[in-house]
Amino acid sequence: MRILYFAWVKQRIGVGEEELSPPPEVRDVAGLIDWLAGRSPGHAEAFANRKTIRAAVNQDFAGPDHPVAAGDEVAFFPPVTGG
Amino acid sequence: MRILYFAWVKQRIGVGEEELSPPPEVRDVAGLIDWLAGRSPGHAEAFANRKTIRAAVNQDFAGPDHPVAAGDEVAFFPPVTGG
Amino acid sequence: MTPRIAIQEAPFDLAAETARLTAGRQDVGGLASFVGLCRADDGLAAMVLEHYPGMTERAIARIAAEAADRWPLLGLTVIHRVGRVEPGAPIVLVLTASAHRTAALESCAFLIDWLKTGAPFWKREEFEGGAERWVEAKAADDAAAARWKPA
Amino acid sequence: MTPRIAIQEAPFDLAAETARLTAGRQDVGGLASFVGLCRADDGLAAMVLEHYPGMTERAIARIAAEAADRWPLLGLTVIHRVGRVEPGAPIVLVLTASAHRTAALESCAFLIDWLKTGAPFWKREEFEGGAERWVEAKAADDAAAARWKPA
Repeated sequence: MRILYFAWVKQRIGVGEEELSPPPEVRDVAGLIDWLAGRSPGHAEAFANRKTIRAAVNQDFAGPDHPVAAGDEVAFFPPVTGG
Repeated sequence: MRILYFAWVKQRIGVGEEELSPPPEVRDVAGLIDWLAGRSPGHAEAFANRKTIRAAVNQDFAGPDHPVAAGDEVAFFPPVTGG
Repeated sequence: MTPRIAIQEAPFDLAAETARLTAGRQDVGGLASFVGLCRADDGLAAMVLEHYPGMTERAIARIAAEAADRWPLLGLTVIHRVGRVEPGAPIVLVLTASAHRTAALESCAFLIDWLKTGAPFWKREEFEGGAERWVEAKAADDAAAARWKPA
Repeated sequence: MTPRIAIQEAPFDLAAETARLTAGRQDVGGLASFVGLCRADDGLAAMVLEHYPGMTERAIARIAAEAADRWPLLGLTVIHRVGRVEPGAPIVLVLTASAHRTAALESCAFLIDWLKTGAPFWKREEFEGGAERWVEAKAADDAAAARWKPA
Protein backbone atom coordinates (compact mmCIF):
# COMPACT_ATOMS: atom_id res chain seq x y z
CA MET A 1 0.00 0.00 0.00
CA ARG A 2 1.32 3.41 -0.98
CA ILE A 3 0.79 6.01 1.76
CA LEU A 4 1.18 9.74 0.98
CA TYR A 5 1.28 12.71 3.36
CA PHE A 6 0.82 16.40 2.56
CA ALA A 7 1.18 19.81 4.23
CA TRP A 8 1.66 19.67 8.03
CA VAL A 9 0.88 15.95 8.13
CA LYS A 10 3.97 15.44 5.99
CA GLN A 11 6.02 17.87 8.10
CA ARG A 12 5.15 16.06 11.34
CA ILE A 13 5.79 12.58 9.96
CA GLY A 14 8.98 13.72 8.25
CA VAL A 15 8.42 11.94 4.93
CA GLY A 16 5.98 12.47 2.10
CA GLU A 17 5.58 8.87 1.13
CA GLU A 18 5.81 5.37 2.58
CA GLU A 19 5.35 1.94 1.02
CA LEU A 20 3.74 -0.18 3.77
CA SER A 21 1.94 -3.50 4.26
CA PRO A 22 -0.59 -3.05 7.07
CA PRO A 23 -1.81 -6.22 8.84
CA PRO A 24 -5.05 -7.81 7.55
CA GLU A 25 -7.17 -6.34 10.40
CA VAL A 26 -6.64 -2.84 8.84
CA ARG A 27 -9.70 -2.69 6.61
CA ASP A 28 -10.67 0.98 6.36
CA VAL A 29 -9.28 4.53 6.54
CA ALA A 30 -9.98 4.82 10.29
CA GLY A 31 -8.24 1.51 10.97
CA LEU A 32 -5.27 2.57 8.86
CA ILE A 33 -4.95 5.81 10.85
CA ASP A 34 -4.96 3.83 14.14
CA TRP A 35 -2.25 1.58 12.85
CA LEU A 36 -0.13 4.40 11.36
CA ALA A 37 -0.37 6.47 14.59
CA GLY A 38 1.58 3.73 16.39
CA ARG A 39 4.54 3.76 14.01
CA SER A 40 6.50 6.71 15.49
CA PRO A 41 6.11 9.79 17.70
CA GLY A 42 5.87 11.86 14.48
CA HIS A 43 3.03 9.69 13.20
CA ALA A 44 1.31 9.93 16.61
CA GLU A 45 1.57 13.72 16.55
CA ALA A 46 0.33 13.96 12.96
CA PHE A 47 -2.75 11.86 13.70
CA ALA A 48 -3.38 13.18 17.26
CA ASN A 49 -6.50 15.15 16.24
CA ARG A 50 -8.52 13.01 13.82
CA LYS A 51 -10.98 15.83 13.14
CA THR A 52 -8.25 17.81 11.36
CA ILE A 53 -7.26 14.93 9.05
CA ARG A 54 -8.71 14.32 5.60
CA ALA A 55 -8.02 11.25 3.46
CA ALA A 56 -8.11 10.20 -0.15
CA VAL A 57 -8.13 6.62 -1.44
CA ASN A 58 -6.86 6.19 -4.98
CA GLN A 59 -7.05 9.98 -5.45
CA ASP A 60 -10.68 10.40 -4.39
CA PHE A 61 -11.70 11.96 -1.08
CA ALA A 62 -12.66 9.18 1.35
CA GLY A 63 -14.34 9.11 4.76
CA PRO A 64 -13.16 7.04 7.79
CA ASP A 65 -15.32 4.06 6.75
CA HIS A 66 -13.87 3.86 3.24
CA PRO A 67 -12.21 0.45 2.68
CA VAL A 68 -8.48 0.20 2.04
CA ALA A 69 -6.65 -2.76 0.51
CA ALA A 70 -3.21 -3.81 -0.69
CA GLY A 71 -2.30 -1.90 -3.84
CA ASP A 72 -4.28 1.20 -2.89
CA GLU A 73 -2.81 4.69 -2.85
CA VAL A 74 -3.95 6.32 0.39
CA ALA A 75 -3.20 9.97 1.22
CA PHE A 76 -3.58 11.95 4.46
CA PHE A 77 -3.65 15.75 4.68
CA PRO A 78 -5.31 18.72 6.40
CA PRO A 79 -8.51 20.29 4.99
CA VAL A 80 -7.64 21.82 1.62
CA THR A 81 -6.95 25.55 1.23
CA GLY A 82 -6.51 26.20 -2.48
CA GLY A 83 -8.03 28.78 -4.77
CA MET B 1 -36.54 73.16 -23.83
CA ARG B 2 -33.95 70.88 -25.36
CA ILE B 3 -35.47 67.69 -26.77
CA LEU B 4 -33.23 64.73 -27.67
CA TYR B 5 -34.09 61.54 -29.57
CA PHE B 6 -32.13 58.27 -29.73
CA ALA B 7 -32.13 54.97 -31.63
CA TRP B 8 -35.29 54.32 -33.71
CA VAL B 9 -37.07 57.30 -32.14
CA LYS B 10 -34.39 59.48 -33.73
CA GLN B 11 -34.58 57.59 -37.04
CA ARG B 12 -38.36 58.07 -37.28
CA ILE B 13 -38.30 61.76 -36.37
CA GLY B 14 -35.32 62.38 -38.63
CA VAL B 15 -33.33 64.58 -36.23
CA GLY B 16 -31.53 63.85 -32.98
CA GLU B 17 -32.22 67.15 -31.29
CA GLU B 18 -34.76 69.99 -31.28
CA GLU B 19 -34.87 73.25 -29.34
CA LEU B 20 -38.60 73.84 -28.67
CA SER B 21 -40.89 75.96 -26.52
CA PRO B 22 -43.98 73.89 -25.71
CA PRO B 23 -47.13 75.79 -24.66
CA PRO B 24 -47.72 76.27 -20.89
CA GLU B 25 -50.29 73.45 -20.71
CA VAL B 26 -47.45 70.95 -21.35
CA ARG B 27 -46.48 70.19 -17.74
CA ASP B 28 -45.18 66.61 -17.70
CA VAL B 29 -43.52 63.94 -19.86
CA ALA B 30 -46.88 62.48 -21.00
CA GLY B 31 -48.15 65.94 -22.00
CA LEU B 32 -44.93 66.65 -23.87
CA ILE B 33 -45.27 63.40 -25.83
CA ASP B 34 -48.87 64.33 -26.79
CA TRP B 35 -47.71 67.70 -28.01
CA LEU B 36 -44.64 66.36 -29.86
CA ALA B 37 -46.69 63.65 -31.61
CA GLY B 38 -48.66 66.37 -33.40
CA ARG B 39 -45.62 68.09 -34.87
CA SER B 40 -45.07 65.87 -37.95
CA PRO B 41 -45.91 62.44 -39.38
CA GLY B 42 -42.44 61.31 -38.26
CA HIS B 43 -43.13 62.44 -34.68
CA ALA B 44 -46.53 60.74 -34.81
CA GLU B 45 -44.94 57.48 -35.95
CA ALA B 46 -42.18 57.67 -33.33
CA PHE B 47 -44.65 58.16 -30.49
CA ALA B 48 -47.40 55.87 -31.85
CA ASN B 49 -46.82 53.16 -29.22
CA ARG B 50 -46.22 54.90 -25.89
CA LYS B 51 -45.37 51.61 -24.16
CA THR B 52 -42.18 51.34 -26.20
CA ILE B 53 -40.96 54.85 -25.32
CA ARG B 54 -38.74 55.69 -22.37
CA ALA B 55 -37.85 59.20 -21.25
CA ALA B 56 -35.16 61.02 -19.30
CA VAL B 57 -35.47 64.51 -17.83
CA ASN B 58 -32.16 66.25 -17.23
CA GLN B 59 -30.36 62.93 -17.79
CA ASP B 60 -32.33 60.90 -15.24
CA PHE B 61 -34.89 58.28 -16.25
CA ALA B 62 -38.38 59.79 -15.81
CA GLY B 63 -41.92 58.38 -15.89
CA PRO B 64 -44.92 59.91 -17.71
CA ASP B 65 -45.90 62.00 -14.66
CA HIS B 66 -42.47 63.59 -14.28
CA PRO B 67 -42.75 67.41 -14.63
CA VAL B 68 -41.03 69.22 -17.48
CA ALA B 69 -40.27 72.95 -17.65
CA ALA B 70 -38.48 75.50 -19.80
CA GLY B 71 -34.72 74.94 -19.65
CA ASP B 72 -35.01 71.17 -19.13
CA GLU B 73 -33.21 68.63 -21.28
CA VAL B 74 -35.75 65.92 -22.15
CA ALA B 75 -34.80 62.76 -24.06
CA PHE B 76 -36.96 60.06 -25.68
CA PHE B 77 -35.73 56.61 -26.66
CA PRO B 78 -36.59 52.89 -26.73
CA PRO B 79 -35.83 50.61 -23.76
CA VAL B 80 -32.06 50.43 -23.38
CA THR B 81 -30.04 47.48 -24.75
CA GLY B 82 -26.47 48.01 -23.59
CA GLY B 83 -24.01 45.67 -21.92
CA MET C 1 -11.53 54.05 -4.64
CA THR C 2 -12.28 56.08 -7.77
CA PRO C 3 -14.10 54.04 -10.41
CA ARG C 4 -12.68 54.15 -13.92
CA ILE C 5 -15.48 54.66 -16.43
CA ALA C 6 -14.89 54.99 -20.16
CA ILE C 7 -17.20 55.18 -23.17
CA GLN C 8 -15.08 54.75 -26.28
CA GLU C 9 -15.00 53.55 -29.88
CA ALA C 10 -11.61 51.87 -29.48
CA PRO C 11 -11.19 48.30 -28.25
CA PHE C 12 -9.96 47.87 -24.67
CA ASP C 13 -6.98 45.95 -23.36
CA LEU C 14 -7.96 43.50 -20.61
CA ALA C 15 -4.36 42.95 -19.48
CA ALA C 16 -3.67 46.70 -19.23
CA GLU C 17 -6.92 47.31 -17.35
CA THR C 18 -6.17 44.46 -14.95
CA ALA C 19 -2.66 45.78 -14.33
CA ARG C 20 -4.11 49.23 -13.64
CA LEU C 21 -6.15 47.84 -10.73
CA THR C 22 -3.42 45.67 -9.21
CA ALA C 23 -0.01 47.14 -10.09
CA GLY C 24 2.09 48.11 -7.08
CA ARG C 25 -0.44 46.96 -4.50
CA GLN C 26 -0.68 43.86 -2.31
CA ASP C 27 -4.14 44.16 -0.81
CA VAL C 28 -6.18 42.80 -3.75
CA GLY C 29 -7.11 39.17 -3.17
CA GLY C 30 -9.67 38.76 -5.95
CA LEU C 31 -10.18 40.28 -9.35
CA ALA C 32 -13.36 39.46 -11.26
CA SER C 33 -13.98 40.43 -14.85
CA PHE C 34 -16.70 40.14 -17.42
CA VAL C 35 -16.20 40.81 -21.12
CA GLY C 36 -19.25 40.96 -23.36
CA LEU C 37 -18.56 40.17 -27.02
CA CYS C 38 -20.45 40.58 -30.27
CA ARG C 39 -21.83 37.23 -31.47
CA ALA C 40 -22.41 36.50 -35.17
CA ASP C 41 -25.97 35.22 -34.74
CA ASP C 42 -28.19 34.88 -37.82
CA GLY C 43 -25.69 36.28 -40.32
CA LEU C 44 -24.90 39.42 -38.33
CA ALA C 45 -22.39 41.62 -40.15
CA ALA C 46 -21.91 44.23 -37.43
CA MET C 47 -23.44 45.76 -34.31
CA VAL C 48 -23.70 49.54 -34.12
CA LEU C 49 -23.93 50.99 -30.62
CA GLU C 50 -25.43 54.38 -29.89
CA HIS C 51 -25.57 56.09 -26.49
CA TYR C 52 -26.70 59.28 -24.74
CA PRO C 53 -23.50 61.22 -24.07
CA GLY C 54 -23.59 62.79 -20.64
CA MET C 55 -26.39 60.63 -19.25
CA THR C 56 -24.39 57.45 -19.93
CA GLU C 57 -21.48 58.56 -17.78
CA ARG C 58 -23.84 59.81 -15.03
CA ALA C 59 -25.82 56.56 -14.99
CA ILE C 60 -22.71 54.37 -14.87
CA ALA C 61 -21.11 56.56 -12.18
CA ARG C 62 -24.24 56.16 -10.05
CA ILE C 63 -24.25 52.37 -10.53
CA ALA C 64 -20.54 52.23 -9.71
CA ALA C 65 -21.08 54.27 -6.54
CA GLU C 66 -23.86 51.88 -5.52
CA ALA C 67 -21.55 48.90 -6.07
CA ALA C 68 -18.81 50.55 -3.99
CA ASP C 69 -21.40 51.14 -1.28
CA ARG C 70 -22.58 47.52 -1.23
CA TRP C 71 -19.23 45.72 -1.52
CA PRO C 72 -15.78 46.56 -0.10
CA LEU C 73 -14.13 47.25 -3.46
CA LEU C 74 -10.52 48.25 -4.04
CA GLY C 75 -11.02 48.92 -7.76
CA LEU C 76 -13.80 49.13 -10.32
CA THR C 77 -13.56 49.60 -14.09
CA VAL C 78 -16.37 49.84 -16.64
CA ILE C 79 -15.51 50.32 -20.31
CA HIS C 80 -18.31 50.31 -22.88
CA ARG C 81 -17.65 50.64 -26.56
CA VAL C 82 -19.88 52.61 -28.92
CA GLY C 83 -19.96 52.81 -32.71
CA ARG C 84 -19.44 49.87 -35.04
CA VAL C 85 -18.37 46.53 -33.56
CA GLU C 86 -17.82 43.40 -35.64
CA PRO C 87 -18.65 39.80 -34.69
CA GLY C 88 -16.05 38.37 -32.32
CA ALA C 89 -15.05 41.79 -31.00
CA PRO C 90 -15.46 42.86 -27.37
CA ILE C 91 -18.21 45.38 -26.48
CA VAL C 92 -18.09 45.84 -22.73
CA LEU C 93 -15.69 45.23 -19.85
CA VAL C 94 -16.50 45.14 -16.14
CA LEU C 95 -13.60 44.63 -13.75
CA THR C 96 -13.81 44.60 -9.95
CA ALA C 97 -11.10 44.17 -7.32
CA SER C 98 -11.52 43.39 -3.64
CA ALA C 99 -9.64 41.76 -0.78
CA HIS C 100 -11.96 38.75 -1.07
CA ARG C 101 -13.45 36.84 -3.97
CA THR C 102 -17.15 37.11 -3.10
CA ALA C 103 -17.19 40.93 -3.21
CA ALA C 104 -15.36 40.95 -6.54
CA LEU C 105 -17.58 38.27 -8.14
CA GLU C 106 -20.89 39.62 -6.90
CA SER C 107 -20.19 43.26 -7.74
CA CYS C 108 -19.04 42.26 -11.24
CA ALA C 109 -22.31 40.38 -11.87
CA PHE C 110 -24.31 43.28 -10.36
CA LEU C 111 -22.65 45.83 -12.65
CA ILE C 112 -23.14 43.92 -15.89
CA ASP C 113 -26.77 43.18 -14.99
CA TRP C 114 -27.37 46.90 -14.40
CA LEU C 115 -25.54 47.97 -17.54
CA LYS C 116 -28.04 45.89 -19.52
CA THR C 117 -31.04 47.76 -18.09
CA GLY C 118 -29.87 51.01 -16.51
CA ALA C 119 -27.46 52.68 -18.91
CA PRO C 120 -28.65 54.48 -22.08
CA PHE C 121 -27.10 52.36 -24.83
CA TRP C 122 -28.90 51.03 -27.87
CA LYS C 123 -27.71 48.31 -30.25
CA ARG C 124 -28.55 48.16 -33.94
CA GLU C 125 -27.77 44.95 -35.81
CA GLU C 126 -26.65 45.10 -39.42
CA PHE C 127 -26.99 41.90 -41.43
CA GLU C 128 -25.31 40.62 -44.55
CA GLY C 129 -27.48 41.82 -47.44
CA GLY C 130 -28.19 45.20 -45.83
CA ALA C 131 -31.10 44.52 -43.48
CA GLU C 132 -30.91 46.14 -40.08
CA ARG C 133 -32.77 45.77 -36.80
CA TRP C 134 -32.73 47.47 -33.41
CA VAL C 135 -32.09 44.97 -30.64
CA GLU C 136 -35.13 44.69 -28.36
CA ALA C 137 -34.86 44.85 -24.59
CA LYS C 138 -35.24 41.46 -22.89
CA ALA C 139 -37.53 40.72 -19.95
CA ALA C 140 -34.81 38.34 -18.72
CA ASP C 141 -32.43 41.31 -18.39
CA ASP C 142 -34.97 43.24 -16.31
CA ALA C 143 -35.38 40.18 -14.08
CA ALA C 144 -31.60 39.82 -13.72
CA ALA C 145 -31.25 43.46 -12.68
CA ALA C 146 -34.24 43.27 -10.32
CA ARG C 147 -32.70 40.46 -8.26
CA TRP C 148 -30.10 42.95 -6.96
CA LYS C 149 -32.74 45.33 -5.56
CA PRO C 150 -32.69 45.47 -1.76
CA ALA C 151 -35.64 43.53 -0.32
CA MET D 1 -15.55 21.83 -25.25
CA THR D 2 -12.30 20.53 -23.74
CA PRO D 3 -11.42 22.29 -20.49
CA ARG D 4 -7.88 23.59 -20.18
CA ILE D 5 -6.45 22.69 -16.78
CA ALA D 6 -2.93 23.55 -15.72
CA ILE D 7 -1.02 23.26 -12.45
CA GLN D 8 2.19 25.21 -12.76
CA GLU D 9 4.84 27.22 -10.94
CA ALA D 10 4.98 29.93 -13.61
CA PRO D 11 2.68 32.95 -13.63
CA PHE D 12 -0.16 32.91 -16.17
CA ASP D 13 -1.02 35.45 -18.83
CA LEU D 14 -4.66 36.55 -18.61
CA ALA D 15 -4.65 38.14 -22.07
CA ALA D 16 -3.18 35.04 -23.72
CA GLU D 17 -5.65 32.76 -21.90
CA THR D 18 -8.56 34.97 -22.90
CA ALA D 19 -7.41 35.02 -26.53
CA ARG D 20 -7.15 31.21 -26.46
CA LEU D 21 -10.87 30.94 -25.65
CA THR D 22 -12.12 33.54 -28.12
CA ALA D 23 -9.66 33.80 -31.02
CA GLY D 24 -11.16 32.99 -34.40
CA ARG D 25 -14.69 32.40 -33.12
CA GLN D 26 -17.84 34.51 -33.09
CA ASP D 27 -20.16 32.52 -30.85
CA VAL D 28 -18.83 33.66 -27.46
CA GLY D 29 -21.05 36.39 -26.01
CA GLY D 30 -19.67 36.46 -22.49
CA LEU D 31 -16.33 35.74 -20.90
CA ALA D 32 -16.06 35.72 -17.11
CA SER D 33 -12.80 35.52 -15.23
CA PHE D 34 -11.61 35.37 -11.67
CA VAL D 35 -8.01 35.89 -10.63
CA GLY D 36 -7.03 35.14 -7.03
CA LEU D 37 -3.95 37.02 -5.82
CA CYS D 38 -1.63 36.74 -2.84
CA ARG D 39 -2.36 39.47 -0.28
CA ALA D 40 0.34 40.85 2.04
CA ASP D 41 -1.72 40.50 5.22
CA ASP D 42 0.05 40.72 8.60
CA GLY D 43 3.57 41.06 7.21
CA LEU D 44 3.35 38.08 4.86
CA ALA D 45 6.61 37.53 2.98
CA ALA D 46 5.43 34.73 0.70
CA MET D 47 2.85 32.02 0.23
CA VAL D 48 4.05 28.48 -0.56
CA LEU D 49 1.51 26.24 -2.29
CA GLU D 50 1.69 22.46 -2.16
CA HIS D 51 -0.62 20.06 -3.98
CA TYR D 52 -1.27 16.36 -4.57
CA PRO D 53 -0.03 15.70 -8.12
CA GLY D 54 -2.41 13.42 -9.97
CA MET D 55 -5.36 13.90 -7.63
CA THR D 56 -5.35 17.67 -8.24
CA GLU D 57 -5.79 17.28 -11.98
CA ARG D 58 -8.45 14.57 -11.47
CA ALA D 59 -10.41 16.69 -8.99
CA ILE D 60 -10.33 19.79 -11.18
CA ALA D 61 -11.24 17.79 -14.30
CA ARG D 62 -14.26 16.41 -12.45
CA ILE D 63 -15.35 19.89 -11.29
CA ALA D 64 -14.86 21.24 -14.82
CA ALA D 65 -16.98 18.42 -16.27
CA GLU D 66 -19.71 19.21 -13.75
CA ALA D 67 -19.62 22.90 -14.73
CA ALA D 68 -19.85 21.98 -18.42
CA ASP D 69 -22.83 19.79 -17.55
CA ARG D 70 -24.67 22.52 -15.65
CA TRP D 71 -23.99 25.48 -17.96
CA PRO D 72 -23.73 25.71 -21.78
CA LEU D 73 -20.03 26.56 -21.86
CA LEU D 74 -17.93 27.22 -24.96
CA GLY D 75 -14.65 27.36 -23.05
CA LEU D 76 -13.28 26.73 -19.57
CA THR D 77 -9.80 27.34 -18.21
CA VAL D 78 -8.44 26.69 -14.72
CA ILE D 79 -4.81 27.50 -13.94
CA HIS D 80 -3.53 27.08 -10.40
CA ARG D 81 -0.01 27.97 -9.40
CA VAL D 82 2.04 25.95 -6.92
CA GLY D 83 5.34 26.69 -5.23
CA ARG D 84 6.39 30.07 -3.88
CA VAL D 85 4.18 33.09 -4.64
CA GLU D 86 4.96 36.60 -3.42
CA PRO D 87 2.47 39.22 -2.25
CA GLY D 88 0.73 40.92 -5.16
CA ALA D 89 1.26 37.93 -7.46
CA PRO D 90 -1.59 35.90 -8.98
CA ILE D 91 -2.29 32.39 -7.65
CA VAL D 92 -5.31 31.10 -9.54
CA LEU D 93 -7.22 31.83 -12.73
CA VAL D 94 -10.71 30.67 -13.66
CA LEU D 95 -12.01 31.66 -17.08
CA THR D 96 -15.36 30.65 -18.60
CA ALA D 97 -16.87 31.44 -21.98
CA SER D 98 -20.48 31.07 -23.07
CA ALA D 99 -22.95 32.52 -25.56
CA HIS D 100 -24.62 34.37 -22.68
CA ARG D 101 -23.38 36.20 -19.63
CA THR D 102 -25.25 34.32 -16.92
CA ALA D 103 -23.70 30.95 -17.78
CA ALA D 104 -20.21 32.47 -17.86
CA LEU D 105 -20.60 34.39 -14.59
CA GLU D 106 -22.26 31.59 -12.62
CA SER D 107 -19.90 28.85 -13.75
CA CYS D 108 -16.89 31.04 -12.93
CA ALA D 109 -18.16 31.60 -9.38
CA PHE D 110 -19.00 27.88 -9.06
CA LEU D 111 -15.50 26.83 -10.10
CA ILE D 112 -13.62 29.15 -7.76
CA ASP D 113 -15.89 28.18 -4.85
CA TRP D 114 -15.16 24.50 -5.54
CA LEU D 115 -11.43 25.03 -5.97
CA LYS D 116 -11.37 26.42 -2.42
CA THR D 117 -12.88 23.27 -0.94
CA GLY D 118 -12.60 20.42 -3.45
CA ALA D 119 -9.09 20.46 -4.87
CA PRO D 120 -6.06 19.21 -2.92
CA PHE D 121 -3.99 22.37 -2.49
CA TRP D 122 -2.50 23.62 0.76
CA LYS D 123 -1.09 27.08 1.47
CA ARG D 124 1.73 27.81 3.88
CA GLU D 125 2.35 31.43 4.84
CA GLU D 126 5.90 32.61 5.45
CA PHE D 127 6.27 35.82 7.44
CA GLU D 128 9.01 38.39 7.71
CA GLY D 129 11.22 37.21 10.56
CA GLY D 130 10.92 33.55 9.63
CA ALA D 131 7.64 32.44 11.24
CA GLU D 132 5.43 30.21 9.15
CA ARG D 133 1.84 29.02 9.38
CA TRP D 134 -0.41 26.67 7.41
CA VAL D 135 -3.54 28.46 6.24
CA GLU D 136 -6.60 26.97 7.92
CA ALA D 137 -9.70 26.00 5.96
CA LYS D 138 -12.59 28.43 6.40
CA ALA D 139 -16.17 27.47 7.23
CA ALA D 140 -17.24 30.32 4.93
CA ASP D 141 -15.59 28.52 2.01
CA ASP D 142 -17.48 25.32 2.80
CA ALA D 143 -20.72 27.31 2.90
CA ALA D 144 -19.91 29.00 -0.43
CA ALA D 145 -19.28 25.64 -2.09
CA ALA D 146 -22.37 24.08 -0.51
CA ARG D 147 -24.73 26.63 -2.05
CA TRP D 148 -24.01 25.09 -5.49
CA LYS D 149 -25.18 21.62 -4.43
CA PRO D 150 -28.37 20.55 -6.21
CA ALA D 151 -31.36 20.78 -3.85
